[in-house]
Amino acid sequence: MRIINRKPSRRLGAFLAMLPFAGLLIAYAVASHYRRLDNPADKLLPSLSDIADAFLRMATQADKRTGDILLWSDTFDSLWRLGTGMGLATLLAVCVGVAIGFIPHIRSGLAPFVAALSLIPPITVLPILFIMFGLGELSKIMLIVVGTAPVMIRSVAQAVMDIPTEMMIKAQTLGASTWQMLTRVVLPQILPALITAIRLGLVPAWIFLISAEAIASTSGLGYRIFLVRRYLAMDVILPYVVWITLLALILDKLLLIFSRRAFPWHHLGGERL
Amino acid sequence: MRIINRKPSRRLGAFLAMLPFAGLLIAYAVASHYRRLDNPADKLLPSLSDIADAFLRMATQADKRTGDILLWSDTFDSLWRLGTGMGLATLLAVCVGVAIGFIPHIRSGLAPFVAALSLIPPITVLPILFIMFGLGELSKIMLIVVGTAPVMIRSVAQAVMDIPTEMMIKAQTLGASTWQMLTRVVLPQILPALITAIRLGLVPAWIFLISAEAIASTSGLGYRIFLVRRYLAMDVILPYVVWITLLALILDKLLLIFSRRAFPWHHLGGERL
Amino acid sequence: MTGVPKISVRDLTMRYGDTLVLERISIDVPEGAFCTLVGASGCGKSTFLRLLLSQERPSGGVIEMDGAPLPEEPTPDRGIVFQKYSVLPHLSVEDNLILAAEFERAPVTGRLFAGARRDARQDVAEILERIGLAPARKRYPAQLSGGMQQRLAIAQALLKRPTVLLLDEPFGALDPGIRIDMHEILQELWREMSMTVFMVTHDIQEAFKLGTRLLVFDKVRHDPHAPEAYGATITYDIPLDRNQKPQPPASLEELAGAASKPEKSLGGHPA
Amino acid sequence: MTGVPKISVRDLTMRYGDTLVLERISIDVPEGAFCTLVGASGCGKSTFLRLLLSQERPSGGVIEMDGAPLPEEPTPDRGIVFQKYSVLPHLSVEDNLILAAEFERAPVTGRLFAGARRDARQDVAEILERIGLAPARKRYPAQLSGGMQQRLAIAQALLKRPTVLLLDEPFGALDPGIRIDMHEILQELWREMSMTVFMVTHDIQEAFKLGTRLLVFDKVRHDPHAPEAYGATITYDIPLDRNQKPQPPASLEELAGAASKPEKSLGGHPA
Amino acid sequence: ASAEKKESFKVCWSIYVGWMPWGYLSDSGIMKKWADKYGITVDIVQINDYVESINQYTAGEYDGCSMTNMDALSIPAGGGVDTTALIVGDYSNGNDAIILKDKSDLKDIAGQNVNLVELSVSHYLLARALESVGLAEKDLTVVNTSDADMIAAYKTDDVTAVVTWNPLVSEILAEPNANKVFDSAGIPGEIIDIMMVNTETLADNPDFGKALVGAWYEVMGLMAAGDEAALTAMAEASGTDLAGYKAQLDSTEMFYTPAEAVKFTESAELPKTMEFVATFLFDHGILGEGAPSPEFVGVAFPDGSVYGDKGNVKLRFDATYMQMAADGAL
Ligand SMILES: Nc1ncnc2c1ncn2[C@@H]1O[C@H](COP(=O)(O)OP(=O)(O)OP(=O)(O)O)[C@@H](O)[C@H]1O
Ligand SMILES: Nc1ncnc2c1ncn2[C@@H]1O[C@H](COP(=O)(O)OP(=O)(O)OP(=O)(O)O)[C@@H](O)[C@H]1O
Ligand SMILES: [Mg+2]
Ligand SMILES: [Mg+2]
Repeated sequence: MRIINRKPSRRLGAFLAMLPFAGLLIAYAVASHYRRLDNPADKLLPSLSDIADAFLRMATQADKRTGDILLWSDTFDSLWRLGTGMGLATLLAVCVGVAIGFIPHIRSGLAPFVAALSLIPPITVLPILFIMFGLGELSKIMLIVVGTAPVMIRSVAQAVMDIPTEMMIKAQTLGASTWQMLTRVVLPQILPALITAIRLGLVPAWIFLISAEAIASTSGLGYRIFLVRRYLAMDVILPYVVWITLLALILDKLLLIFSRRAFPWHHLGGERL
Repeated sequence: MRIINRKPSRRLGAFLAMLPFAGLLIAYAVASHYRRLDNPADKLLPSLSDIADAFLRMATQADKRTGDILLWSDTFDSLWRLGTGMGLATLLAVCVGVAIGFIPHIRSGLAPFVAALSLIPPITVLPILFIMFGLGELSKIMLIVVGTAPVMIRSVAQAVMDIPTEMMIKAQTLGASTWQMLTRVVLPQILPALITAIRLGLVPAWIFLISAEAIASTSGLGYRIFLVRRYLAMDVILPYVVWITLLALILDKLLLIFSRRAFPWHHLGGERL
Repeated sequence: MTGVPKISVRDLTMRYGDTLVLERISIDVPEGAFCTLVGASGCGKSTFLRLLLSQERPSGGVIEMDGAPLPEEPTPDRGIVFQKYSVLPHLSVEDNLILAAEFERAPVTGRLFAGARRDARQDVAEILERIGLAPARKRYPAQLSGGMQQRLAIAQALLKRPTVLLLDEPFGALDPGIRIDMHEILQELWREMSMTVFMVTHDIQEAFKLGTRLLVFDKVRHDPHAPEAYGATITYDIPLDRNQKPQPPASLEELAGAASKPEKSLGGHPA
Repeated sequence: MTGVPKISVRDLTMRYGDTLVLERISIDVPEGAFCTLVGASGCGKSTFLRLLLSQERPSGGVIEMDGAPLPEEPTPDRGIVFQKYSVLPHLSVEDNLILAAEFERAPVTGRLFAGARRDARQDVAEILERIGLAPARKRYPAQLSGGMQQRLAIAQALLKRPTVLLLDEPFGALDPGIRIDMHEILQELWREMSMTVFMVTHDIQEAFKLGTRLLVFDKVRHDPHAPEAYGATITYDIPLDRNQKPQPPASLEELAGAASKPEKSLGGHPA
Repeated sequence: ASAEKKESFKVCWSIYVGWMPWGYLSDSGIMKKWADKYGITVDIVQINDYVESINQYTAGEYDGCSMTNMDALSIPAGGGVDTTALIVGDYSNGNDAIILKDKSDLKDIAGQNVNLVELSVSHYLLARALESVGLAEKDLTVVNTSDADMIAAYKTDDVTAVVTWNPLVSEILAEPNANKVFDSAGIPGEIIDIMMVNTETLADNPDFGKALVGAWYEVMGLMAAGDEAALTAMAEASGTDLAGYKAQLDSTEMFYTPAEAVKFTESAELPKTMEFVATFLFDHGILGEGAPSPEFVGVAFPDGSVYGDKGNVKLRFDATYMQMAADGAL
């Protein structure tokens, strides 16, 4: 039987999924081992046990200065910023995106502008953002918003435009007002696309969060990485990176599960990655 | 007639499209005017004519030190890096993405790994990239690859999985070998999705390019922006940002036009943003 | 029934870009008529329905309803069943059916709650039984077979009791038993509400059984080098007298032939 | 024709998760038979075809072809026409038809060039005429009407001259004239190549006209509280003698009824 | 900004050996104590990105900012913001260094790629060092490299020469193949770390200046006395430990007493230093395209003398407030 027609069993699938992770870990351990043969104090690729120690320290011991357990306070601060930023971006995406997708005049007016905005690399206008929004929490949140909202707006607008015309027509023949079409036909149907847009938007959002925290902050996961980077403390950086990735993964899966629960009709079709 | 059933004429559409751009320009001119009332030498929001001067200078006068016309040499270097990086990322996306989408065993093995990879903010692992790829052109290109490839791989894999099973079955009943299915059914059908993935990938690619050029470089658009940021030369930064946005816009449109030409069958459906 | 026809079409022309789809169609349809539309695939029957629904504006000519120009956009007095995408995928079978009531009774929220919702559901229980979807009332459209989806779409379109009903091959995906049931329901409602019906079908037998008038769409002129140059029009307009039906099969086959040949005459030879 | 049946199905059961779709189907089909499959929508006819094609593996029971277990995956000796998605959207009409030849003659590139390509196109010119798509040979499927697409799909499936041909409502979207032409082409090829055909249709008339054997799918047991608990099986297996056709319409209607009632008997009352 | 009397002020600082007291000042409540004394409030804000902190100050978001003499001249003063050096905190005495990989003579730098933060004090240090051995910048290639990535960069084979500052210098020197070939001890007093404040704000609100200076020298007193708690807090805030921080302090010439600072500010060396700096900036086009000469921006000194354009004085060295501290008049 062709390989494309064969499906691995559950167990084999789980085993295969683990392989690349295990491979990466082993490759790291070997590389680290050989670097430390040369220079036992090598900071670039510390041993796995050093990393575990550092992580444990960050995760359990209170910082002398602030009395906080750094990992948790950093995580909390970063997630708060990420959540607020993505919340705002989502709100914008729904309002502006639906308007663009639903109303041809607004589409003509705003679509090119949003397209242009989405192509501006936000880090180039950082100084302007900082001046406009100050250096407090607001500017970090705004960097996330500015970085993710235009693309999310476009996805939502596209989702609205992808609703078959037939359905809009049908709603009109059922006596719906424009407002009712919005609330009963358009919004419910784009919600799954919105969740997808949020999931896709979270990838750059993390990057912007970390960039913002590296520039002006006194807490957060990105700040910590930035702070210890000048000493090349990879034993702190690496577990932080893994931790960030894990958080991102969990957020992503939670959104997916939410979407499955809330919009079962959307997930009746083909397989999703 | 409802606003949603009315379409603006071509002329009105073009006018509406210009409005937000004009608004932005006017808002800038006014803000700049008032700031310069306070401090005529204000660097943050230079006058439009100062910006035009600076741009003209960058675009026409040879630099005293290097003898190059900076705008063009920067543009050339950046586009070269961007092109190479995206080329590599595209190659990876096609090879790995198609393998993941097409072959269930590879999907089981690699999909979770790629999903995890796509969530790592690449700027946090810069030191490791440096060690692996040095500090020259390669590491800049690799930052782009690492930043864009995982998401592109996922899009391509999803595109492969979105091909209706019926078509795979049909190809098999027409006597196609697995290889022929790959070259005649799968690859041609995902090419439009690949172009879309490239277009979407270019947005973060620009960001990574600029970040990479900020790290260790002697030329490039991002280099120039970060260099002159040291003395808040917004009269150079702003036209560079507009120029980058314009380049990004042109690249995007070229890809779209290419896709329309090369894959007319893909563009027969509904309206696209 | 006044002297004014329900639908009056004069010199209707429709083109998409360079493609002329319909040309010079003129027809008067009195209230209560049941027009069945047949014609080769791709000749513009669906386009004609879209025009009657105001989903698109004609390139030329006028359509009048009750003597007044057609409203510029779809209205509840003209119901529609499309070939596909006719039901809302995010609503269960039951919720698809109470939607019209929700639009009417809750102008702001567009949604009924608690008791009002229960009442609305009660109201559609009978319809659900009638179209055989009662056991599937909680399912989403994607969980239904094509046939079941289409039955739901028909029920949904009839809910607002439109005065003009437009049907685009509504029974194409139904199996014969259900199809005959649906014919009955449809005819019952048509008589009850004196609806004016336009139905596109590929089944000539069905066209004869249900219609009071048969409209055959066809191109009258052809240019082999530019198949897009000419559009279709109504080539036959046959009143079907209820009492004389069914028509002799010979002429039936001939009509079917007329309706389907044009595309082949562009260069093919008879099979 | 040896004593071994072309297709032999024994105790076939298929379930998706908790839903039992087909149960205990056993049937022997000799070479050259033309089986028409009818049954209520959603009862599992398409599933049965997918099993015959090895697109899915049965949950229980065996299917044999020529006395040997069915290959584990689709093979060129079994052709298929689906309800939709049957043609490749990125190839023009012509290229869709030469694809099989390209697969055969160019194992590595899967693509013919220059002269070889011209020859292959020449080879399909006649088929293009026959299905009335000659003027549309350069168009992409999305530029064709549903009917034209389906004609293309049928032509494509017949190209490899399969010994078993599976058709899932292939004529559902065709207008009557073309449908009759396609019937002729199909029957011609069927006789010529002694293909064994399984065709799902909703048109009982068509089932009687084309088939040598009519298979009616239906559920024999029902649990009103758990409609998923029982699956369909073949309730009637009627040999259709060529010379006695057509069958008297009375029994025809009855069969149609049998095929379509189950879903309503879950709680509905007759309309 | 047309200044006026106001009661709340914001100053910003970024992480650097000589500026860590600002963080401690705010965390320990010393700043609040002094601000209360003058009936004002002073917010001390840490900004991780040094250039961003200066940009923010220049844009008018902050009333004061810690920066070097060179950046003060190029960014705020060059950008038309009249700026006063309120507290001259220290000068780099080895904190900035040129490091070669596997080579030990400064002359070997010719022809190499040199990684440094372009247009920063590192660049200036390099220019001054090259002068001392008769080389010029065109004899080598400068590669702009972000300070955050300097250590990782040094570990790659591509990088053979770097110019940077502490704590990066000590990190890099820990590598066996790293040789320091020149450091700021070779140009003492030229790289000065200063708390710069807006001249108009200061003029309208002398209490602001007094509070800052008072608080600063209280902490200086603690540091001079070797207060372990204070030093440890600063060390940790900069991401290292006490020993590491002390090592960095060793190559920094801190002015622990106001008298030292006043003396330095009033010395005759300072105008010469500023001339070097202005020339360097002018040569690199940093003073703006409109600048006809290095003297385009005027710099005023405590004795009233001015370097450069007297009609365009934008940077002022003023020892008044430090003198008050020295006199115990706060
Ligand atoms: N939006 C459009 N833009 C361009 N051409 C169109 C559009 N809609 C329809 N057409 C063309 O108009 C012609 C008529 O299409 P229409 O769907 O009305 O045919 P039909 O008679 O309903 O066919 P079928 O029986 O297959 O449903 C076709 O050639 C089609 O390609
Ligand atoms: N992949 C699947 N997963 C779960 N259930 C499925 C799947 N495919 C089909 N079914 C279910 O199996 C049953 C039979 O479906 P099938 O498509 O075979 O019916 P059918 O007889 O072809 O109907 P129709 O006449 O409408 O085409 C349906 O109830 C359907 O919901
Ligand atoms: Mg149609
Ligand atoms: Mg089916």
